[in-house]
Amino acid sequence: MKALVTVMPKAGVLDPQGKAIGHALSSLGFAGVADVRAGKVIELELAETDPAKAKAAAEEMARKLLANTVIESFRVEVV
Amino acid sequence: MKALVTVMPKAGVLDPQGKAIGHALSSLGFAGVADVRAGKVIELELAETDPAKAKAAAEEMARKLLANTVIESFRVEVV
Amino acid sequence: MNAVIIVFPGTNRERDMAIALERASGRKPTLLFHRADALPAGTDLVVLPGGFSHGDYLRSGAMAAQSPIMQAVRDFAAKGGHVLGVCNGFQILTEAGLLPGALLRNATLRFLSMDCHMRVERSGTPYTAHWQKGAVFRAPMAHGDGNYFCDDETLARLNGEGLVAFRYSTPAGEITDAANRNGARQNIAGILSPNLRICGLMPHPEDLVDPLMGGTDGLPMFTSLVESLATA
Amino acid sequence: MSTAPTSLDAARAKQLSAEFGLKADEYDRVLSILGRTPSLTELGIFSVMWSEHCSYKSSRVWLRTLPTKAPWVIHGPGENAGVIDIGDGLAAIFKMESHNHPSFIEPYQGAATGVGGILRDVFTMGARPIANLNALRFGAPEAPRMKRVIDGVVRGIGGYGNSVGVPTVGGEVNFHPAYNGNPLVNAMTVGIAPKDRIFLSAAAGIGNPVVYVGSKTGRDGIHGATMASAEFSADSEEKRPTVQIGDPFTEKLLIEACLELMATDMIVAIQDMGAAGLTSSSVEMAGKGGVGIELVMDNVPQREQGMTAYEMMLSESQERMLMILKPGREAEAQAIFHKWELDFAVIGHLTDTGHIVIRHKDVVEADIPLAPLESEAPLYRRPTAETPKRAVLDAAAIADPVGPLAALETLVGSLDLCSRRWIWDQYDSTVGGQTVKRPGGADAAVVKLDGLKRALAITTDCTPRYCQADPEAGGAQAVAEAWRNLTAVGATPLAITDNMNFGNPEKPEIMGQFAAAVRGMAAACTALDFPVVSGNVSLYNETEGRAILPTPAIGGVGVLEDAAHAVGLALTPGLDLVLVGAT
Ligand SMILES: Nc1ncnc2c1ncn2[C@@H]1O[C@H](COP(=O)(O)OP(=O)(O)O)[C@@H](O)[C@H]1O
Repeated sequence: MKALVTVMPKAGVLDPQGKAIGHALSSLGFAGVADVRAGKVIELELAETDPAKAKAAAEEMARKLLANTVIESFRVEVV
Repeated sequence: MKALVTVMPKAGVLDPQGKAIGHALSSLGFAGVADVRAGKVIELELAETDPAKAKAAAEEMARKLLANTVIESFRVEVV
Repeated sequence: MNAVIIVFPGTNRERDMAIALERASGRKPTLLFHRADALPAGTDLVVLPGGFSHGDYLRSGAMAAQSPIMQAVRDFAAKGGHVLGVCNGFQILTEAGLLPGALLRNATLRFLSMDCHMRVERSGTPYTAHWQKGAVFRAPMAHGDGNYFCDDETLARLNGEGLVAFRYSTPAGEITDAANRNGARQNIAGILSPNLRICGLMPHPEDLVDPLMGGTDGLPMFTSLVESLATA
Repeated sequence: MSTAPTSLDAARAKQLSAEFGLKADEYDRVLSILGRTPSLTELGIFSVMWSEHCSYKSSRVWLRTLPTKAPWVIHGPGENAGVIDIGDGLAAIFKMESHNHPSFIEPYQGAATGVGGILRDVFTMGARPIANLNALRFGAPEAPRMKRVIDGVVRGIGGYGNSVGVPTVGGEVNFHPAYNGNPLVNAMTVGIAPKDRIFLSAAAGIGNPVVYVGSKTGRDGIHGATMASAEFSADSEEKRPTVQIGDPFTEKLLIEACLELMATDMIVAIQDMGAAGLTSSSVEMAGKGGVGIELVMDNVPQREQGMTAYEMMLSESQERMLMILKPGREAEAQAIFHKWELDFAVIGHLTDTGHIVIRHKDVVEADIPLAPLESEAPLYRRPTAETPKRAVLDAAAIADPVGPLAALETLVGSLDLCSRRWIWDQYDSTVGGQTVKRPGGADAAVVKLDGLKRALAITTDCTPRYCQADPEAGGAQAVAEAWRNLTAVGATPLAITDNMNFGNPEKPEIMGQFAAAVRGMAAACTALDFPVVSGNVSLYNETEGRAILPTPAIGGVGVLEDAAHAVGLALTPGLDLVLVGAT
């Protein structure tokens, strides 16, 4: 099954990429964009077939490697 | 409302990041990870309150700026 | 001084570091591949050099921090060993939890390759003994993720305990926004561990140890190390 | 197992051959060489081997007229890169190569993979790369997409070079509307090797294993080489093949693994997989060695499911090399590549048949005699039309409406002369710890050789508007400027590489520019004893029928016996300014 790990900068952590994207969007003429945050998504194709176990495994991978919890938070979704 | 734009390397396009992450996961001892793809997610806080319009606007932003459609595909979700 | 330089896949400034260490100490350091699980007996200094370990894919330094050799480096540090991390090495030290904080993408979102100036904020450490506090020196920097970040509490502790080693400054030693090209918090270029034995910094003093390459501004760091470790 | 490949339907084959860029008479030659209608894989192999990019069919007759010899030249054109003796038992290995079309389609990846490709040309010969340079021509910054192209190309060059840890020490950049739809990205690499340990590409030893190393093969850039040989049209954005993505991390591992293997005596021959990947490397290695080669596609490391022999033979996936090993050494070699976490596979062996035979799933997909594939490759002496000479301007007769100060200000602020700091600030120019003169520091970059006093001076030069006005004088001028830039830092100029960027060679005026530029270059090289040891040709640089300016970019290399004698640009107070030469 597939696990999607979404990693975002924590609130309060500077997000230069999000800021630059917001800036670029407004100079392209897109109005009404209040805030932009840029993060990562990692799609894992797992052999595990039990959703709960797959989720637990992906969370473990996120904690150990995929996210740096000093600056990032993550969420895991199993599909 | 919030729009989530997920940008992934197109199928068939080499994904060096995903490859390296997969490698690192297996050397950390995580078994059963068949494939890894790494992409970006951009969270947009939009002033628009109509979901259909918000989605259309975010898609337009993705096409114009957020995704490089030569090598990336994207999907938009409104939450 | 027995220095060991760890080579990860993608490390690319190990030779620069070896040249600088040899110049200061007269001894060739040992290059150790990351798959090793122990440091050579008698190691005085471990250096994590610059480069793009594992391509810096995912996050700079994240995958290297999980390499087999890093457990040995942690044990070495826990016993009071000296560990220097430069550029990618600094990133690896933060990812491994040996130094606090993280290195974010440069605020300019561009790779920055240029000389910068740094003010020495703490002298009398194994890394800074040859400088006075407030001295300014020059070094090339070359990084995409050098924007030092830590939370307020950590920042207060670093400042309070005098663990900020270097700040980006003007050539005259003023701490300005313009001198802070990558956007680091409070111009922090390098920090120290509480026991002053672990040091991480973004710029490359090892690339400025020879008048031919434009100067010897970076040499005091290495002569400091040689003297401190010889008498240790 | 069947023995002959399955021919395509005759009508279908003829139509496909045109789509793959073969001219009708070229296709007839394919039929007569094979004595039957080709299979799809065979047609693919012929079309890429006979493309302009691989066969140099329009340019070869002219390139032959360039001087290529000097006592210090070890290998001139014909190898993966040129090799010269620089003293102290060392050789400098260098070449320049274009990645123009890919960089327009996807600027970051196009430029990045351009750097990756030229690095492989150099380390495949046994050299550790010590310097990169880049010669760039962009359109007007306000032209559509151009800002994105400029930004992407500069980031891509930096992104790749910085990561592999080879300093980018110099280059050049010009802007002109003629490049609006066809920017030029020329990358140069210089490497160093012991001069008695140079690795060549000619295969030898019947039965010896053919080994594939590096990244896996995907469906990247299939028919990229033929694309590089075809003119752009407005709809080419639709036709683009899957873009190649660069992986500098894998390249760095490949450099270290190859150099580690090269320190042993296991390699018979080695070549990188560049344009037309497995096809050009296997055909050229076997062809040069006068042997046959048999490849089994099932053994090729594959990134995607269900790839066909045709796709694998034409894939341009990056960061791959092909080599011939001494028999029985496979396990030892494999251990080195596995240490560096790279794929390693024996995919075939050399034969005495003189044919290239491709097998896949127990079927022969191609069987082509190598000798005629090379000897009957098309060679054109295309019609040329001279660029009309322009009247010489009488400078004294031209009024000065602005005054010298305003003119100077305008010049200094112009796109072609303003500071290039915004470019080189994104390139790591110091990694390696040997950069004596960085970008902006001198007329040529100076890079010292680790542990020695000796240093190399390196420059790239061309002034396309001179070449447009007078291609012969422009070609000579580019060589002379490279020579001057090397002497200006105190180096002895030794040799050049070139990158000939021109429009559609089927137009006599373009072929006339090419021929004249070569004449001018040859004259200057001869006069200065400054031979050409490697080079690259990029033709069909046109958009909707409009050609770029003729751009023969020159990469020059010289040697300084003592790096301490390198001279920079910075004026030192108290010294006199002396002007040398007539004004
Ligand atoms: N694309 C580039 N990459 C790196 N350095 C560059 C590039 N373009 C120009 N430079 C550097 O900028 C300086 C000035 O370039 P240029 O004006 O072409 O020099 P010159 O005309 O003196 O030969 C040189 O040091 C050159 O190497």
